Parts: sequence; structure tokens; C-alpha cells
Amino acid sequence: MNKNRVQVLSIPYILWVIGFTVIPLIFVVAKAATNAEGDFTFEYLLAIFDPVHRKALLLSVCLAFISSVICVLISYPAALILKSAKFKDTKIIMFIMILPMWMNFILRILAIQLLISKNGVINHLLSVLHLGQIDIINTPIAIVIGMVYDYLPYMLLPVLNCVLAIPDDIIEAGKDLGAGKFHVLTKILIPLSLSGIGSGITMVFVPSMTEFVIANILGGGKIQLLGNIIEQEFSVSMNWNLGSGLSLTLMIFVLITTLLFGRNSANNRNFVL
Amino acid sequence: MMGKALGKIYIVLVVLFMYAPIMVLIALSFNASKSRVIWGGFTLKWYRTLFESSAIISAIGTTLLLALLSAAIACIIGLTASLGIYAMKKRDYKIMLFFTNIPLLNADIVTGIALMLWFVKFMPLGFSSVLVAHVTFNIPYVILCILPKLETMDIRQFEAARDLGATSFYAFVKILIPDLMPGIFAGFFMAFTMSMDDFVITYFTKGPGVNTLSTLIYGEIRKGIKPEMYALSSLLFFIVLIMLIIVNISARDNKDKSDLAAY
Amino acid sequence: KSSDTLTVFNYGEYIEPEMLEKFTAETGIKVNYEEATTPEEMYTKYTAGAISYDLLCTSDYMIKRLIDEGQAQEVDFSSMENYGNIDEKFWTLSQSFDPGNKYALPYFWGTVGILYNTKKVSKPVDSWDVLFDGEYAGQIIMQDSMRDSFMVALKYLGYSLNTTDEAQIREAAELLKSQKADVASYLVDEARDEIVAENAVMGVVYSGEAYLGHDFNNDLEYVIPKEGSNLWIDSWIVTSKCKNTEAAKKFLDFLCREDVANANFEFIYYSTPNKAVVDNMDEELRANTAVVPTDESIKGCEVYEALDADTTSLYNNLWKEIKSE
Amino acid sequence: MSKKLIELKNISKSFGSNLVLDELDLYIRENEFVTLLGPSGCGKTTILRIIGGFETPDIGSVYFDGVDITKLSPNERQLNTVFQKYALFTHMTVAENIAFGLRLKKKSDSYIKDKIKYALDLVNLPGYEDRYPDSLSGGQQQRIAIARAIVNEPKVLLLDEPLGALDLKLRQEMQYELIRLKNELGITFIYVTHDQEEALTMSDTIVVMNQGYIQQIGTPESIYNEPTNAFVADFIGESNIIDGIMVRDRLVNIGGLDFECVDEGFGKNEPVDVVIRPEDVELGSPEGGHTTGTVTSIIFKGVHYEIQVESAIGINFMVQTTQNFPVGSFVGINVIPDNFQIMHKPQSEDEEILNIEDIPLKE
Amino acid sequence: MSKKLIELKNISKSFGSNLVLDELDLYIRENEFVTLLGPSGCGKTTILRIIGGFETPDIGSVYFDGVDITKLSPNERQLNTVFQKYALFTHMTVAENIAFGLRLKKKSDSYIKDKIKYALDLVNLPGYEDRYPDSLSGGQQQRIAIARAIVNEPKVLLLDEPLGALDLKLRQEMQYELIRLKNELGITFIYVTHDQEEALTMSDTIVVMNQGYIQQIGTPESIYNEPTNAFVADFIGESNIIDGIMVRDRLVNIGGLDFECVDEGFGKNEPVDVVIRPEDVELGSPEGGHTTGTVTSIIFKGVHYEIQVESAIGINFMVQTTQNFPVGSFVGINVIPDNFQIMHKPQSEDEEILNIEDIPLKE
Ligand SMILES: Nc1ncnc2c1ncn2[C@@H]1O[C@H](COP(=O)(O)OP(=O)(O)OP(=O)(O)O)[C@@H](O)[C@H]1O
Ligand SMILES: Nc1ncnc2c1ncn2[C@@H]1O[C@H](COP(=O)(O)OP(=O)(O)OP(=O)(O)O)[C@@H](O)[C@H]1O
Ligand SMILES: [Mg+2]
Ligand SMILES: [Mg+2]
Repeated sequence: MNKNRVQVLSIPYILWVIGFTVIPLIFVVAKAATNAEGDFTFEYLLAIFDPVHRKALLLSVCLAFISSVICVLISYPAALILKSAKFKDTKIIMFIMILPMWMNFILRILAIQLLISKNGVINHLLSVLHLGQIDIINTPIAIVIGMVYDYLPYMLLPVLNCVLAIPDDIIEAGKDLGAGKFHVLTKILIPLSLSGIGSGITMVFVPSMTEFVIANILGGGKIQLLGNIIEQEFSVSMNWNLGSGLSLTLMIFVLITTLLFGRNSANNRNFVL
Repeated sequence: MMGKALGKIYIVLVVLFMYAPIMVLIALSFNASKSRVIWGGFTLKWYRTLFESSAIISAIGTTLLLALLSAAIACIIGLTASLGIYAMKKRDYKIMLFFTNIPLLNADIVTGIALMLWFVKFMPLGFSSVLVAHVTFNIPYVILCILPKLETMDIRQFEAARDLGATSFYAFVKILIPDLMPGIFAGFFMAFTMSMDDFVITYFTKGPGVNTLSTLIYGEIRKGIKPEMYALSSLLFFIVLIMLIIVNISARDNKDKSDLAAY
Repeated sequence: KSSDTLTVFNYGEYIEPEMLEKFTAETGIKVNYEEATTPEEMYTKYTAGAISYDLLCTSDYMIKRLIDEGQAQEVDFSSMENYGNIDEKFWTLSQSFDPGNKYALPYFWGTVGILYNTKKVSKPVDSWDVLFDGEYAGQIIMQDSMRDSFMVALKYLGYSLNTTDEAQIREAAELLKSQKADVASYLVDEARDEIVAENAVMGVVYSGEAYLGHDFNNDLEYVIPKEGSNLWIDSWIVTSKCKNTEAAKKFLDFLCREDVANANFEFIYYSTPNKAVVDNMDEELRANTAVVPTDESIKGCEVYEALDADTTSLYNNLWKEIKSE
Repeated sequence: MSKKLIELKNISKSFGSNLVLDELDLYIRENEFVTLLGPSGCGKTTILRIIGGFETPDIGSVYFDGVDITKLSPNERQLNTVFQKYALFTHMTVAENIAFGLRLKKKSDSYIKDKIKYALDLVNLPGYEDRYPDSLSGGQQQRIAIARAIVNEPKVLLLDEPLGALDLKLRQEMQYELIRLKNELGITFIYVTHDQEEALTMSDTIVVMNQGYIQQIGTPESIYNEPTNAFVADFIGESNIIDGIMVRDRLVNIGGLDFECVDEGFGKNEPVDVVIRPEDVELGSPEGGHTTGTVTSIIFKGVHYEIQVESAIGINFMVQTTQNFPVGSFVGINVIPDNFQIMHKPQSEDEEILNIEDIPLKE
Repeated sequence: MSKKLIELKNISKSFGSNLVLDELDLYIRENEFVTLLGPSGCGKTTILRIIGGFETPDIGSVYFDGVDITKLSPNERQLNTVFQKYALFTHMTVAENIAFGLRLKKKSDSYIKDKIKYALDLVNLPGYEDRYPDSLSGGQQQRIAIARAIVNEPKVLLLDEPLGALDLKLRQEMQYELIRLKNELGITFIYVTHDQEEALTMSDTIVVMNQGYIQQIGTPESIYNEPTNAFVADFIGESNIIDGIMVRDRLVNIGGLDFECVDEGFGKNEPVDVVIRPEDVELGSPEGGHTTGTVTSIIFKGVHYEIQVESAIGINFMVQTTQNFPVGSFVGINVIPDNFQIMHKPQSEDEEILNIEDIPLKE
């Protein structure tokens, strides 16, 4: 009986989505499917296949993917360590993780630039210690560092949440049956925290696909991601049609991937509200 | 206990990574030189001039209000939405997630311009339009934080509460919410942060006279960020940090007491 | 009364805030002040129509576009009390985007040139050539702006920066592509800081930044290459939506007043077209070519004209190609 | 007799394609102690959950005091549940757990405090107020679950194996306390247990179920002594269930030997199931036995020994006796006529289940 | 006798300030079936968890086959556990749950498939391969937990109330299967149960605990028939524990009346605890009784009736008998000398617990 009643709870959100996501999206679709004169055209929807755009898309996917993976690789062990430390107050950890984000984004990225640039803080330290120099500014590595830095909390929080919620007795059962640390990880912890990792990946991968500020500042403007192109089309070239077209195809591309993965857990629980 | 020590080192490294740029910003707030790339000696003057700038003071008010309100509204809508989505069948569930992801996926400028074009049709641009825009891009973060939590929730406790006479709302507040609290918290934090950070969408949807820290900072980029901004950020950081420590200590005190009482 | 309020749209940090208060105090007209970072942002927000702006300050080519689209009101500037403060030569220069000087009032102006570190660059810098000869490979900063980058190449090649000749533009693009390997980074606003921090030895910057840069690092010098460069003028227009033209005019007149113009100048140190201000400047400042370019140095400079659609799209595509190299 | 308080009418419930309850009818009288008994997975918990309002039946209705409450939500029902897996609120202390229902009813703080103390004393855990459920042993958690339910003094208490994790001594104490509660407060109990002795000791009425069907409803003694079919006989206590042939009224043939019994009304030479409780088989000296046998195994069970005897008539008897007969000893076997239970054989293998609807419900 | 496989030496463990195990020593021989028995919260689960490696003792060591394994992690120990609360992997099907340990051992798919089938048959749940734990009843989950542990054929199996949620029939079947496993595979069992009959039936050795101390270690019969103290006597089965005075060897005075017994070596006129099992109290006609009494209550318990008799000597006897004596009937009471258990009285209230270290452990 009650499943339907619970579903009703999402109505405000559905209305919101229709009002402020779907309708604006229709504007975008309309722009994407017409040219400057307002005539229907496929030109901009297919513009993604232009070699320049394709290259940028590929690079974007690549960097976003690498950043997501690194975020997972950093967050997951951290979550495990925090879980094993039996730290009770998760809110404090979350606070510590998110606090840096309360400084303005652009300031933080500029600060990273200060850290890793040629005459930056790190190189200063390294030269004082006679440890050689790093030269990563204006390379994809710098962009990845920036993305990881900026999006790490969005991975950490859901992953931490999920990992901490895994009951200890299930982990004990796994160990009891002979699972070493590795197998406990791969067969129990990870499967049970997939939804958290999934959320984290969505929140890291998806926004980093359209990221452009990081690429501009840390990449020295030499690396062109799809986000830069879309931004450029909108804000400099004023070619909204092309910008919308690219944006829309990017969106479809990513949404289809998320649809393919979707929800893995069986949803047959009873829900009595 | 090698593992424990290594674990601690790891956490310290992660925290270091996250806080290194913050340290730089804090250092800059004490930099007498107006340029971020030159160290001009130590000064506190930016902290003083900060309070003399009415533009900054009013922007910080707007920013915090906007972030708090939009995060709170997003949490409420996102929480109810998550519950609803959780109860849905697989197909509907996927469709909902699909739409949830859209605001994350649109380049900010696309969202910003689309929302602006849409808003001008029926509402004056002003604080409320920015608020609506912020809520819109905040909700997905809240949902993405709460849904995984819901998946691992223990529904039996909820049933027990219902059995003991709690209405579903009461049981929801007393049993589910505490259970979901970490997720809600995470969602709120993220929403708050997104809102504080956003420039492009705010820019296109705001009315005249409405300024947030972001719009101020972006306006300053050409001439060089005003050191007051570093001071402000650092101040904000310290205030939150101190609050955190106070809350933590008082919570620990309480815990100690109840721990004692337990034995 | 709304007629006593002006909604003013300007670049960020482009006016001394106290001047706005002063204006209100003097005239009783309230100012609703809005900022933007790029002309395109302004255009987008303005044309969306959500906010009815009365006055707008933006760059030459955007002024032209707005005028062409009928978004500007004709104003009789000569009837303004402080009309005479504006140097005659800027009215002339403005003709390129505002023939007849019917719409646009020059506010600030400047050039694009090379900011370089005299300690690190031994050879004399007077030509765009230093950016292309490979000697300072990896230590050069270019503008992350399509038009400015093309401008550099076109001027270096000896063409007009407003050329619509596809072959010339393509030639410039090829040059930029081959240069990319030598470029440390393409930056806009951070360029100056990078040179100040000596992460790069030279870069293409706006003259206004050159002054600031020199302020932080005395080794920095600014030069407008001999091949010529871009000369830009930011001007005010009264929008066609403006109801209270009188108040708007008062505001513009106010800006031209010497004390006000001087305050604004000292707030940003961009070149001012206000000759009263220039005349009263102290010697040292006036000698700085970044602040007050000599007529000699801007001899080869041109003002941007709006490009036709085909050329714009050619520019766009080539620029994206350069960036994706 | 007191009125029917709860009535289940024609309840069916399936999970997916798995039919768990099939057209089930059942009523519970006021202040009655009804126990549901049946093998694991037979649907006991499901019935409780339907009564509690946590599951909606696919078909059928639930009545409370004559009112249809099928669609009522759990909090609107005047009953409380002790869950099979405790379902304690992990983020609350023991005291907060117990106070939960009372706070909802806006009881005064002093009342709540008293009640918590009373309930913790009752379940033998005084001083555990401030512990968290995670730090309790299994049995302690179970007792808190009981305390949490009873402080609310509901009209009906649903208990799903509430004493399953307790040792005999504590279980007996708790049984005693529950019965006292029932009598003092007039609570109606619906009880699920897998412990037959508990069921027999505590219940007014026992409902024996199998695979979603009710097999028999009756008093403990009628269920134990007069099981309606071999399933019930076998399930309730241990039994020797032996093939026999009814020679005539009051005479049954087992393994070629005739035994006197007290049952009548079977067809001549009808094959029947003969049920003999192990404690009803008497062992003695070979001479005095109706038949004889050899002891093949003996297990010590505390109160008695459990002995397997291979009898001369080819039948293996399970015998419970306090005497010790060593393995290999030769014994006489006797059963008094009263202790034979004669039952119709089911027509088919499945008949026990399929035809169960025909079994008249006890009024 | 077979070698000691597991040895706990001087184990102490506390949670916070709560001392749960205190200097405990215990060993388990190879292929032995050892049962831990004790009241709720006495530390049984904690012992299993220490052996399993889930808790580290504060003091003391655990030896496996002579090797100190105190610091070894659970997966490196050659033992498997059936957890009190099942701890099934909710994200895996039943089959995947069962296969878990085997896959880790890189068994072949066909082997695993066979084992799953074998284990599900064993626990009476064939065809449940693809169900998820959430969709199983309590007893079904418990059986899957057993299946998951035994397919690994560990050297030692730790079972924490593994049959607690099962009905008598199934429990007996499972008991039988477990014993068969023990004999066939030579598995050593460490078993926790709150069911004394189960303990008596299955165990080679029973360890009776109270509040973290071992009270008695012995065979089922010695524990039942010769409890070392009143706690054990009371805990194992039901008992009449009566104050008496030892008149002289083999004569005890209860309520002013002398009874013959078989115990010797007590001081003259020493006050003692006299323990009489309820099934050892014989009721008959008043004439033949050593003393007499009146039946005050009778409860049907299936196998027998439980009768309370108020005796003429002022003592209330609990009696178990298969005969029915109506309430109020006047009866004779007899106990044969063998059935008196005479025990020293503890010096103080707490002595049972405090002085327990002095009780010699059975070797
Ligand atoms: N959520 C569910 N989804 C699918 N099947 C279920 C679900 N809950 C219960 N079942 C099935 O319904 C049947 C009855 O379950 P129920 O829990 O009522 O049994 P039970 O009589 O309480 O058993 P036990 O004594 O083992 O607790 C079982 O076969 C079980 O597998
Ligand atoms: N994590 C813990 N924190 C604090 N106290 C605990 C914890 N685990 C167990 N205890 C306490 O230790 C004592 C022994 O617990 P244990 O689980 O060993 O009991 P048990 O003998 O298994 O009881 P039961 O038969 O009820 O399961 C109990 O009093 C319990 O409250
Ligand atoms: Mg059940
Ligand atoms: Mg236990």
C-alpha cells in the first residue's frame, strides 16, 4: 500500500525539476536544434563530431575519468581507515573534509597555482631541500590535481557515509570465512559501498566534464576541454546554438552512461511509512 | 600496530593535501603586498580594511543567507525526494536519477543563461531568483548524498517505532532522520559549499544590487584579487574552525558524562 | 520615484565606489550599480531584458554592436558642461565604432603590448618578433583571448587587425599554431601576476596591467611593438531603454568632471581620455608610456571593429584548432 | 466466553510467486493467550506482521474489535510487537528505547522514569538504562525489546520468539512474568515460539501451522493428546508414528501384532497412522512385555534418557524414560490402550497440506 | 585421549569498566564437542569471539594446536563461526553466501555447486539458492548461516546459538546432522546454547559459566547429576534446592524430618544445600509416603505435568511426573537416597562467584 504514498513525497521535487530543470532544458534543446536564424538544423547537435570538439570531448572524458579514479583511490582508503579507527562523530570528519571548500573556489585554484607554479611554494621548498624541481604547471597533470583537489570532498563524503554504515558483523563473518583484508575489501566492503561510490563518481565525474576554470588557470589555457569550448561559445563567441548543441550532446552522452549503470541493488524492500 | 600508524599518516597526508592551498590563502591574508605573488611582509591591515568595505560586508551577508537558505530548502526537498525515489520501481528510479543528474551536467553557463531566460518570463531577477537557481543546482547533491544512506538503512527500527505508536512522520523524524543524518549533513554541506562557490549561475540570475562574495571576487580578478578577500576567507575559516572545536569539546564533555553513567 | 534612479552597468572595479555616493549626494539621483567581467556577459544580460539598464560602459566592438542593434540613444555630448575635458583625439578614434560620435562617450582607453622582465630579457624588445623567434620558448605568456592573439599575429605579419581576408587570417593562425609550443600559458587576468612572479619572462598584456605590474616588480617594462597593436576604448552609452535621459546625461557629465575623472584614474590607473586629468598628472606618471602612451607609440595601433559573421566563425574555428593543438 | 478481539478473515499473502499464507481464517479472543506454532518458514512472522500492520494481505481483512483495520497503519493499532530480531533503536540508550512509546503518549517524566525502572527490573536488567543496544549481549537485547513493548500496556501484544535467546532459567522467569502481565493487565497475547514446551505451558490456545495453512487449533492438551493428523502429532513433541491396520473398533494391528486401543469408527482393515508418545512406551522385563526388543541407543537428556528400541515386530520405538537401559539389553515393551492415537492416513502425500481446509476449526 | 586443540590461558576481557571474563582457563580437545552454557550476558559470545579472533583478550593467550594465535587475524585461523545474529551477506544470494569461503579457497565451480546443493539439502532448504537473505524467515536465515560455515569443513566450528530460531523437529534434525558432521569430518565443535537439553544431548563436555567465571566443566551426566554447586544445579534443569542439615554421614535433616542419602564427609550438623530434581520426587498414595503434601498447582508440559506440592514439612516441592494429580489432592512424597544431592553452603551470598577460582578444573 504504502509505496505509493511514499512516492508522493517526491512530488515537490518533480515539480521543481519540471519547473527549473526541464523547462530551461527545453530552451537549450531549442537553441541546439536551430541556427542563428531560428531554422531547424542538426548542425549543432552533430557538431560534437568535429575533430576539434571530438578531441576536446575525449580529453575531457579522460581527465574527468582519471580524476574520479584518483578521488576514489584517495577517498576509499581514507574511509576505511576512519572506519577502523571507530571514530564516532562522523559529522566532525565531514566538517574537516568540507571546510576547505568554504573558501572561494577561484581563490583555492589560484592558491594551487601558487603552490605548483615554476617559482611556486613547493618548488621553493624543494630547492631549499635540494630535491630538484617539479614542472607540472600548465600540463594535464596540473589540471588533474586541481580537479582532484576541488572534487575530493564530493567523493569523500558519500563514500565515508556508506563505508561507516556497513555493519561490523558482516565484515567479521567475511573474515571468519577466510577472507583476508583484500577479499574483505573486494567482496564485502566494496560491493556494499557501491551506491556511495556511485554517488561520489557522479558528483566528481559529471561536473568535471564541464569544468573550465581549472583548465584555464592550472592548464595555462593550453589544454582545451569541452567545457572550455562550451564556455567560449557562450561567453565569447556568443554562438549559443553551437554551445547548446555541444552541451546537449555532452549531457546525453553522460546521462546514457549513468542510465546504463543505474541502481544495482535489488529494490524489493518493504517500505511502511 | 604498524597499520594504525600508516593509517594515521595517510589521513594526515589527505588532510594536508586539502589544507595546503588554504594555508597559502591564509598566508596571503597577512601579506602586506597587494600582489598575491609577492611577499611584502606581515600585516593585519586587510583584516581592518575588510570591515570598512560595505560592499564586502553586505556581500558576505547575502552569500551566507543564500547558502544557508538554498542548502536548507534543497535538503528538505531533496530528503523528501530521496524517500520518494527510494520507494520507486527500478524504471522510475532510473528516470528520476536521470533528471537529477542534469543540473550537475549542464555547464554552469548553460544553466545560468537558460534559467535567466526562463526567469525573465515570470519573475523579477533579484535575491529570490538566485535562491531558486541555487536550490536547483543544490538538490542533486543532497539527493546523491541521501540515497546511498537510504539503501543501507535498517527499516526494522522504523517499523518498531511505528509499532510503538509513532506516526510515520514522528518515526521519520526520530528514527529515520538520525539514521540518515550523516547523509543529510553531507548533502547540506555540499549544497552550502556549492552555493558559496557559484559564480556563473548567480551572475546570470541575480538582480541589480545583489552581490555575493563570488561575484565580487570575479569582478576583481582583472585588477588582482583584493587582499581583503583573503582576509575574509581566512576569517571565515577560523570562525568555523573555532566553532567546530567548541562544539566538539562540549559534545565530548557530554559524552564523557554519559559514558560514566553507563557503568 | 524610479526616475530618480539610474541603473548603471560597468566592468568590475572600474569606478571609484565613493564617486557613486558623491554623485547621489550631489544630484539626489540614486545609482543602482551592476558589474560584469566581459562585454559578452554584459550583452547577454542586457539583451535578456530582465534588468532595465540605463547606462552601460563597455568596449569598442560591443558598443558598435549595440549601436547597430539600436540599443543606444543618441546623446548630445557637446551640451555637457565638462565636454571639453575629453581629448579631441578620442572623439576621432571613436568614430571607428561610433561614426559621428552620436552615442559613445570615451571613458578609459589603452593598448595591448608586451610586458617583459628587463633582467631576464637582454635583447631590446620593440617588436612582436620576440614572441615568435623561439628564443624565450616556454617563458612566454599569450593572451587567452581569440581576438588579441590573432591581433598579435596579424600585426606581426603586417596585416590589419581588422582584416577579413581569409588567407591572411589563416596565415596568422598557422603562425599561432607553430608558436604554441613556445608558449608557457595562455592567460587573461593572471598573466600579469605570472610575469611579476617571474614564472615567465614576458607576456602580452593590457597597458593598464603593465602599470600595476611595474608597481610590484620594478624590472618590468611595457612596450607597444613597433608593428603596431590594438588600441581599445571603453565608452559609455545611454541605452535605448533609458527613460530618464537627463539623469543619465548628468551622470556622464559628472564622470567627465576633472576631480571625478581623476579619482577614477587613480583608482585604476588605466589611460584616461580626460585631458584635464592628464595635464595635471605628475611628471613621472605622465612619462610612463603604459599610462599615457605617446602619440608616437600608438601610431600603428588600430581600434577593433566588429567582424562580420563569416569572419567571426572563421576566427572561432581557427582559435579552437590552435587551442586543441 | 470473552468476545473475539482480533479476527483474520480469508487472508492470503504471497511474496512474488511464493504463496506464504493461503486463505487463512483465525480469531483471537480478548485476554486470550494464543500461540502460533509451526516449522521454520511456515508464515508465523508473516501473520504477526499482518496483524501489526507491517504487511498488507493480498486478499482478506483484519478486524479489531469488529472494526476492519486492514488499511490502518501500525501506529493506529492498539497493539505492540516484540520483533524477532529485536529492532532496537541503535542510536538511543536502553532507557530511551523503553521510553519511546511513552513519550509519544505524552506521559509525565516521573511516570516514564518509574516505568523504565519497573520494566528493567521485570526483565532482570536493572541499571542498564544508559547502555546502548550495541553493547548488550543477544539475550540482553531481547529482553530490552520485551521491556520496550510492555511498558505501553497495549491491548494486544504480539511476540515473535521473544524468549528465543534466553536460557531456560531466565526463560521460565520471563514466562512467568508475561503470564502475570496478561492476568494483571488483561493483555491479549499473540505469541510465536518454536519451543513447544513453552507453547504448551503458556498458551490458552495453540495454532499449529504448516506451509501457510492452519493444521489444528486447540488447547495445549487437545493438541498434544489428540492431534488431528500425523503432522501435528509429529510436530508437537516427539512421537513414534507407525503404520497400522485397524482390525476393528478398539483393536489395531501393528507389525502383525494386535494391540488394544480406545479408538473407534474406523473402517475395517483400514490402514491408519498410529501415534505413540515416547514417554508412553513402557520398558520392563522381557517377560512382562506385550512384545520385546533390543536397546540400540541411549542418550542422556537430563530429565530422562532417550532410548531407541528395535522391537521384535520390526518397528523401531523411541522411548523416553528415567531408567537407564544399557545398549544391547533385551526388554519388554508395553503401551496402555489409552496411549495409542489412531489417525486416518492421508490420501496422498500432499493431502496433509492440500485438504487442510476441511479440518473444522475449533469454536 | 586426543590432544588439546585449543587452549585459553588466563584470559581476561573487559568492556569499559565491565569485567566480562576474568582469568579464564579452558581447553578443548580435538574432535571434542564442547558446549558453553550459562545465563544471558555471562560472556559466552565473548569467549567465542576471542577464539574466533574478533576480540583480543586484555590479558592471556589463545593457543591452537600448541601455537599462540592470540594475535592472528580471524581469516588466518582454521575455524569458522556461526554467528548469534547470523551476519549473512545481504548483498549476496544464498548460494553466493554459501560459496563465499569456498571461492576464497579457489575450489572448482563444480565442487562449489555440489557443496551448495549438499549444504542446502542438509539444512533443509533445497531450491533457495537464488533468494536474498532479506527475503528469508528467521529460521531460514539461521540455517543458511550454518550452511555457510560448514561447507568449509573447518577444523573447529564455533556455533553461537545456532539452532535458537528453529522449532523442535528441525532442531533435532540439525542436531543430528551436526553430530554426524563431527563424526564424519572430525570437526571440533565449540557450541553455545541456552537450551540445556540440547547441551546435554550433544556435548562431550559442558562448561557452565556465570558472570565470566567457569562454574563447572564435565560430561553432561556429571554436570547434571553431580553439580558442584547450587548455581549449576539450579541452572541445569529445574531443581528443588532446599536448606538442610547434615545429621551425620548419609543422613540429612530437612524441615525436621530425616532422609537417607548417599553423601558423606560433611561436618556434623553442617547446614547444607540439598538438591532434588523434580523428576526424582515420587508422588503416590499418602500412606506410602515418607512425608505427605497437598498439590497446589499442576501445569501440562507435554511429556509430563509439572506439579507444585506443599509438603507437611513446610517445603514446597516441584515435581515432574507423567501422572495427573488434581489440585488439592493429598499425596505421599518419596525420594530415594540416590537422588539427594548434598552441597556445601556458600560462606557468603557472593561466594558462589567470588570463590569460584578454587573449584578444581576437571582434567
Ligand atoms: N520479504 C520477503 N520476500 C520474499 N519471501 C519472504 C519474505 N519474507 C518472508 N518470506 C518467505 O515467506 C515464508 C514465511 O516467512 P515467515 O517469516 O512468516 O516464517 P516464520 O514462520 O516466521 O519462520 P521462522 O520460524 O523461521 O521465523 C518463508 O518461506 C520466507 O522465505
Ligand atoms: N561491545 C560491548 N561493549 C560493552 N559491553 C559489552 C559488549 N559486548 C558485550 N558486552 C557485555 O559483556 C557481557 C557478556 O556479553 P556476551 O555477549 O559474551 O554474553 P552472552 O553470554 O553471549 O549472552 P547471551 O546469551 O545473552 O547472548 C554482557 O554483560 C554484555 O552487556
Ligand atoms: Mg519468524
Ligand atoms: Mg551471546
